[in-house]
Amino acid sequence: MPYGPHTPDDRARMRAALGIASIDELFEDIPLAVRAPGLDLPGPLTELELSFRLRALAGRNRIDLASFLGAGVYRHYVPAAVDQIASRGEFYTAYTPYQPEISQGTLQTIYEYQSMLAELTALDAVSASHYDGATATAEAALMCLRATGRARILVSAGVHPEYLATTRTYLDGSRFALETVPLRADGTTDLAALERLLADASAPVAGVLVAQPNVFGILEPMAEATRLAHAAGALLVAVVEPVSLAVLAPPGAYGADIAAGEGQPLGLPLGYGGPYLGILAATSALMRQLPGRLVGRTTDADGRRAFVMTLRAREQDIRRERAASNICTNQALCALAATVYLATIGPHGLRDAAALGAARARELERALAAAGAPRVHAGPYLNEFAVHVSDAPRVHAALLERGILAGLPLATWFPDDPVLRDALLVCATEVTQTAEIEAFAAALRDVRTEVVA
Amino acid sequence: MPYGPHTPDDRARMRAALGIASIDELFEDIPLAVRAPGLDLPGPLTELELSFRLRALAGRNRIDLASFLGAGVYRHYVPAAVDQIASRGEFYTAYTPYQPEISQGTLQTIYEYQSMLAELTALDAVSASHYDGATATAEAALMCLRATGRARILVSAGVHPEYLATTRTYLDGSRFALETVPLRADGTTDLAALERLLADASAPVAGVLVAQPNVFGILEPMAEATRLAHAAGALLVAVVEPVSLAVLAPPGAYGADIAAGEGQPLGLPLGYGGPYLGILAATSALMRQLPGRLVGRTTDADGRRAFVMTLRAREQDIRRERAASNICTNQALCALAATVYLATIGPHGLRDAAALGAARARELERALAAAGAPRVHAGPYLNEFAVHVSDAPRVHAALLERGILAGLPLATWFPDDPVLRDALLVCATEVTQTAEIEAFAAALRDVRTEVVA
Amino acid sequence: MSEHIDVVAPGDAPGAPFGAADALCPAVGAALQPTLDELSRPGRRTARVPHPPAGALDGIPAEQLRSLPPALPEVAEPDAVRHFVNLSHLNYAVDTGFYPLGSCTMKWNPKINEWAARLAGFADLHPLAPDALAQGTLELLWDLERWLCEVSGMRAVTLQPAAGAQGELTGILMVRAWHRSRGDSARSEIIVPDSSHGTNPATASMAGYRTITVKSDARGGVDLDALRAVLGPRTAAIMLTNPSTLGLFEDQVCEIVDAVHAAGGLAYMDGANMNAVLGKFRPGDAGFDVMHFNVHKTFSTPHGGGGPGAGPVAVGEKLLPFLPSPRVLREQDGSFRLERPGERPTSIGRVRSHVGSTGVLVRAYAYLLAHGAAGLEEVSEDAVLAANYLRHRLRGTYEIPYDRVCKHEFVASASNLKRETGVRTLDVAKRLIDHGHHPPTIYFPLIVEEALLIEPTETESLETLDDFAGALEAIAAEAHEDPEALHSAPHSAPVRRLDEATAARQPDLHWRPMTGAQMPCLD
Amino acid sequence: MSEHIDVVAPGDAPGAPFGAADALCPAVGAALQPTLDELSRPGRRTARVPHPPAGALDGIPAEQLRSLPPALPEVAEPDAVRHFVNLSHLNYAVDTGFYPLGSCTMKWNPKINEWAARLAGFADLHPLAPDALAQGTLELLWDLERWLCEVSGMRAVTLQPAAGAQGELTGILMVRAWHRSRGDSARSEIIVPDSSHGTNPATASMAGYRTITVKSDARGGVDLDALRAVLGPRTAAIMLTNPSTLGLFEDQVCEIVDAVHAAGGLAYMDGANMNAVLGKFRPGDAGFDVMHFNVHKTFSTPHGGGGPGAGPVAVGEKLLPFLPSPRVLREQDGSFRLERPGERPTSIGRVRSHVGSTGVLVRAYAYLLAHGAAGLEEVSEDAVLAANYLRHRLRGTYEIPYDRVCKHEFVASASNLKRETGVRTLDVAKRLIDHGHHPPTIYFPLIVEEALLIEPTETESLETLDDFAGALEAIAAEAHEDPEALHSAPHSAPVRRLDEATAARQPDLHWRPMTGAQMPCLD
Ligand SMILES: Cc1ncc(COP(=O)(O)O)c(C=O)c1O
Ligand SMILES: Cc1ncc(COP(=O)(O)O)c(C=O)c1O
Repeated sequence: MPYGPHTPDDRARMRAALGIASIDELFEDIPLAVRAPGLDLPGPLTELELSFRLRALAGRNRIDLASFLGAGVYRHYVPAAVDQIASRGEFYTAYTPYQPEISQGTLQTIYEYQSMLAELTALDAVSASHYDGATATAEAALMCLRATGRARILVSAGVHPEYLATTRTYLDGSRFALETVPLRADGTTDLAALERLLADASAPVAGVLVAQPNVFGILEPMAEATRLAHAAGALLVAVVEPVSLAVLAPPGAYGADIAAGEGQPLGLPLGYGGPYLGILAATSALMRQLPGRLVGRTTDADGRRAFVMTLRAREQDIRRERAASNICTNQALCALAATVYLATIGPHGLRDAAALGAARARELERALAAAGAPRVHAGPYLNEFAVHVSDAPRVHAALLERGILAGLPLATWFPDDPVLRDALLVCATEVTQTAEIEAFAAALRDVRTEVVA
Repeated sequence: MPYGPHTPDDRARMRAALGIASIDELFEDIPLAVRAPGLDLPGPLTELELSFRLRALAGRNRIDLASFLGAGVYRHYVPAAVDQIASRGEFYTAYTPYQPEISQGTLQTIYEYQSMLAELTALDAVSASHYDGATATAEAALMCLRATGRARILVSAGVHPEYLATTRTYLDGSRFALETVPLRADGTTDLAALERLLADASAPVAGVLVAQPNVFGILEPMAEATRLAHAAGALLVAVVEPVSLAVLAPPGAYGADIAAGEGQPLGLPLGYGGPYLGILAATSALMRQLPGRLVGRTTDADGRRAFVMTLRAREQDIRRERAASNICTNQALCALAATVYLATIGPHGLRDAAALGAARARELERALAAAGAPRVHAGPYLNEFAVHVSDAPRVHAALLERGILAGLPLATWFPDDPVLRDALLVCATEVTQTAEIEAFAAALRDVRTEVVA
Repeated sequence: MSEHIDVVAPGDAPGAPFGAADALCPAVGAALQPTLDELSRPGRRTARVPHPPAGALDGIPAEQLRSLPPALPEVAEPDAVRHFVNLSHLNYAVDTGFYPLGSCTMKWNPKINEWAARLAGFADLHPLAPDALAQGTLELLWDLERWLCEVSGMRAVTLQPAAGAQGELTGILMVRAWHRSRGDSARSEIIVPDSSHGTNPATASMAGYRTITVKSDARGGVDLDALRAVLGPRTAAIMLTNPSTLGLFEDQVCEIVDAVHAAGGLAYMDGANMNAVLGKFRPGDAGFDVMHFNVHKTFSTPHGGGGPGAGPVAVGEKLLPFLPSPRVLREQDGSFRLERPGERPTSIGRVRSHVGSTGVLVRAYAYLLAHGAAGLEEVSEDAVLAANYLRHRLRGTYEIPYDRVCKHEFVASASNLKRETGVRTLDVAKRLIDHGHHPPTIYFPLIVEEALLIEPTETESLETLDDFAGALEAIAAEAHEDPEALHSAPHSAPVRRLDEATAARQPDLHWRPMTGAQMPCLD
Repeated sequence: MSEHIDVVAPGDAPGAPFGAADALCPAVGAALQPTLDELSRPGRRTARVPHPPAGALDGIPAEQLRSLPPALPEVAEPDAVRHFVNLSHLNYAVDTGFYPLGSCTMKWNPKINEWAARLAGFADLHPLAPDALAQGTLELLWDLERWLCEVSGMRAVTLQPAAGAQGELTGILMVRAWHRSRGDSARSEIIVPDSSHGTNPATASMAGYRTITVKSDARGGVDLDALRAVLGPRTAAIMLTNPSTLGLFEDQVCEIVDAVHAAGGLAYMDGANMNAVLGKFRPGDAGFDVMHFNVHKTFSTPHGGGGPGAGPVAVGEKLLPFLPSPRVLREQDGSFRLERPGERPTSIGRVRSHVGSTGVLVRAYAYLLAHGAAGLEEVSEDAVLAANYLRHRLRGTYEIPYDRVCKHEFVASASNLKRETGVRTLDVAKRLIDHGHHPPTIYFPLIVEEALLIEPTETESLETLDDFAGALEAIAAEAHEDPEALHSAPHSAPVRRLDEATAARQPDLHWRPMTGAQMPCLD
């Protein structure tokens, strides 16, 4: 066995203590009819061989292109301290801090995570982590349903399609209805449509989900959307991107009841989809509706300050079918990484990162417009936007060959939308370099000539 | 300032406490005539910019070739635990364990390093580390001189040329003589010549330095060389490669008095020259002649086992001009890495690594011979050997372009040697793959045809 | 900026070792730490990112912007890193000692897997990168799916679920989709034995089902009669944790599956405890329709202080069409691609973003390949051997409610101690801390009084197992001699027992009364 | 294989928390550990490397082979890694707290530098790789040489020396080569002030010189008259540590250099303390002929529990021809190459293998570039400000033998305490441990009684400085009230004071009486 310490002698001593002759005696409870005959698997490999195999696979991925791809997952500069701390065995090989006396490291960092996310969102109660932005959004929708006792959720069409799909899946098992609110041509949520949908008194709305920035990078009229939701007795869920909260008004400031979002930009690698970090925050009024773990400050028997998991009666191991959610394992290590990221980049660094990304995005907008790819939407944006390029998927593929990952062809998600299927969603962050922007624009010029020709 | 915590306010408070108006007052002891006007340097860079610059430089190096280059520095499989432990801040940001009560981590690992190197070399006293193989060899020569009171050192021509050069430099400042002992055509040290050189009674020899394996990969008759040295009252220094000691007879077994060597193969990266690890071990008789740090086991006031630096009266901070060496900062972190390497690969793993390298080397020998590059020397070898290729430097350059780093053209070191200037020194280790060997042989065939043509 | 510094309580000396209770704070060892907020001083920072040029935020309406940066702590790198390094010393972890936390499988996390997951080719790949750029990862995921099929004896696997609990939800939503596809809308109940994991009933609720709990029989298995009594046309499925949270293999597994099938329901196996039966038992062979794996348990990916994990779900023929999207597909030419949105309309849709927690799955892939078939079987054999060895050793000292061959874990109980000495399981657990061990899971499963759920795993040496058993024996002896010392344990931890009641009554979840943004914007 | 297990002393229970003295061992915090040897059991291993095929060692005469593998410990990965993680908890380090170890500059080690040094392009490059493959590193080294020239005001730099002490040897061998090149063979003495670092005289000896010690004057500077008295035709050079180990800048530096030059000697500056005067003073401007840097002090590369470091040497015009080989050269086309062996016959040769400790130099490069000129000057200003601030605060409590403006460090003395209370510097140092701080360097420099050499560095917050001063003040008060508590300190460390005398009298340097190879060869 590759990692265990047992020698044949150790095993013999344990068998002798148990008075058994063969290990098989410990598996006699498995009915013979279904006793497995052994498995057909590759391996075992020594570590040397394994390292070759893994390196070869990793090498088959291509990460060397100039990338303008974001769409909910963003490259950022991450201080080296983040991985150095997150790779400390004391953190990453611990589990849920059931024994607070020997888990104050995990507990205090979660408390600090909650505190910093509370600062970012301007909301009081922050869960210790959910799986990712999509599931945090789905849990936010469930919270709205639980908290209001209503059965209808409205989701802006500007919410990330994967979050929308996940929320749909989560609600599918139930008697709940989900409807989408369309966008206007400028890329913002159609508030008039929202108002109409909210007005249907026969099916009162539990919650309205609006993303800021939305999936097209457009900044939404959140304060107005919140006002409309609240006027109809519904809760407002802001689906947020955390780095943007260094410069954008926080959900608490415009009255949102819940904020959900993807925490990956806070120091986590792209990692082809995860592990990521689901951010979920709410006003204190909703604290007891929050699914997942919460850590609180308290004292020990000697009066020393200490931290402990709290309000656990919402959790499945205690409440079983009456729990607020089935979540058990969460994304604590990702929350730790986010905590270290925020602590080491600091408030001014985070602001610089967000604003520099925005500055680069404005460079990108000008360069692409000059190369014949104007913005699709007129609404305000931070660091991501859609541009119009005819035959976008083919152009995108041609740019790949020139070393440019030209964002996301929106045809991926909206193949039938006459505008979006000819659009690329592009983003910039503080790691985007001016030379890359120029190379993108130049390559786009070339390719458009070719594709047209 | 990039890393310091002082705010303008902090500085003002300190200045106020000191009663000074300007920081300049603290530099008035520097005579005005030599007060620097400021420096002309690039920077400062933010970390983001710095990371781009460093990544670009690292990317300009080429590490993607199939490599057969060793010549004293070897690629090995290193368990991931090695860097994970060596990058723990508690180890790498500590310094010399002057306060043993709060340095038992460093002290015990050094003790374990000494113990494991003692096992490998079969010698009793192991220094806590020297700079590298070359300086450890030079210090070994100095030890011989100090211990015997004699003034002449013999070095086999099979000792690594850079170690020889370093030893020469170290001895240069003194009244000591250094002579080399030639090799025979089979690549082993000419024992007859050694005997003749030892016989000169007018200049008695303090120490004889022989490398095992020697720089051409050839295994030397160490027992015989030791007998000859001892017969003449000289000490025998074995210059060793530590991984080979898993399969080769250890210095202590053939009676060597001192072992010196390069510890890089024990889990350290190639790193373009360092930091490396100088191994220096000696019989207990020579313990007090050992330069550098030693850690010993003792007890504390409560009788608990503990570790402490010992025999410090050899060191410069205490003995100044009467110290055994001027060494102060050593390579403790590299020794730690070696300790973790040995602990995680274990005795059988180390043996497997050494023997698998030897097996691959035998494959390589056959493949190159079949491609027209036969061995230069007939002596036995472990995992490195020289092959004859006419016009070796040009062939080497041509192979580079085919993605093969064909070892070291021996013309680098021996431009005037009629045999060696047409030779390549090639090695294999356990990480060498059969496919690489085949590619090398195939490319060599091609290139030889071309170069000849 | 004065508000910011004002929130530091006077007398709190940030930067100094924290804690009025400790006059002196050791230089090495575990010392409590101030919070980052207490360490913060206006203006401290390390220059990470260049300042943006003017006009960076042009075009954004003022009311959308934040006028003040968020009041995050301002700490220079030295103080920030020290803070976390010192906090880490307050943690117990697999990397520091024995962690027999039952139901959680705190086995060794191989170090090469951490290296692998950080390879730039894996870590820096965007999840929406075109398939052509992602062939390495896609091949890895494809292989991993095949291997999990083999291990489970099932037809297909989705790697998307982010954890075991999410795997359960995924599975139960597929069950619902299957019934629905057959026009059967009457099935509103999920049957859950009382020895199942808490996530099982919680999942049933989340998926809109009613939970029907079936009690265990005297041997700790499902009471077959009780099961039969609740089966019927409302039965959507059974969720069977097997081995159960009692550490017992359900030896009536075939009868149970047959009975549920006969009633028109499906059979879900919670396979989080597959680490006990790798190569010994394959749920597919017993007729299960769907199951999940807990990658962070069975295949040893680290638990990260609470996560992340991954919860792949394996299905048989019936549920194949309903698997979440996107699946990993292999093309004729041997290349791989992700299913496109909408490509398979029968799918239940997605249960999270992207293809899954790839970084966790890379580790699982490495673990499986390092072991091979024989190695995996040995994992289970050694885990079961160690658990039975400990059960055997503790038999005379603690009650063993189900004292028969267990799998990877077993339940002991301190009921006897409680009766005889007043010492409870909680006291035993806290005292174990003084002996240098992490306590087992306690008061779980809920169906055993004063439960200690002990899972030694296969990666702990015999010396460690003996030492742990010795500690439990010593504590039992101490319970008779000096129960007070146990009630007040631990004595050697950085903190003593915590006031959990106040924590819950007056929740204090962040370091400042919420005030929005407090810090003027310097730039 | 029984020998192997026999060497474990009976009663020692490896795997169990070590130490008969501790009945109980805390679960978190600093606990003493068994040695690897005690953890070893025959047959434990983790499969790292494939078994070699038969015949691997063919052709090697039997007498050259080892019949038994070396008796290294056999430990599985979990136990090995835990061992080192737990040992690390016994260490104090910059990453855990304040480390004012005078003369050692324990400043912050920026984390990005660790990342940089590990970039595969740097870390996986073979030192004998052809220049064409090494252009990135060569450019880095070239730039670093230029920057160190600018910082020192000298003409050229060699990056080869592995540490400060080796830099000294390099410099003094160049001095010898210079005199020799002029046919001047009478110069056999090196002058070393008594406030110089111990490596200076040790270097002189190593290079075959006689050391002439010159005492300091009352202000802590070189006694100029005493210096003049020893200068003469035997003077090869002076080695001046500046700022000195007293933390004082030698304000007569120009006079000293002139006097030595006038006597035909050369002037060497030990620049290990350049961190105090970056951008303020350049040795070249004052006429020094040669100097070394301590990269691990001035440019903050980590000290690694004793090393590694790097000790680049800068020279003026005179010593240029003698620089060690290989130098980094730039070609006409802008590419870089290493000097070839023998290319520059005037060179003193090499002082170690390869071009230098590149991994350390990468970190120094990153540090310099992160700071720039203004940042470096600020480093020195803040270091000097912090040292003077502490000196000022401690003035009333401890003796300050040279109570004038200091540079990066200063000497305090507990002579007053010793006189008044019997408490010595050693006691003060050990008691600081109980206060959570690493003690300063003690009993060094040798010329001050009961010395405490305190170097706060520029990366410690004002709160930390105040806390440290407060601790020293509290200890002084305690010395008067309860001197016994100080004699027996530390009280909170993992071990108490050690028996160093026995350690030296009966050296026990490894865990087994030497027996050669003990373990039969299994394969
Ligand atoms: C038997 C069982 N089922 C389900 C789960 C839930 O898995 P997760 O924590 O990954 O959500 C667990 C977790 O420990 C478990 O032990
Ligand atoms: C002033 C001075 N000179 C020389 C040295 C020796 O440098 P190294 O330890 O790098 O050999 C030191 C080391 O601390 C020093 O402080």
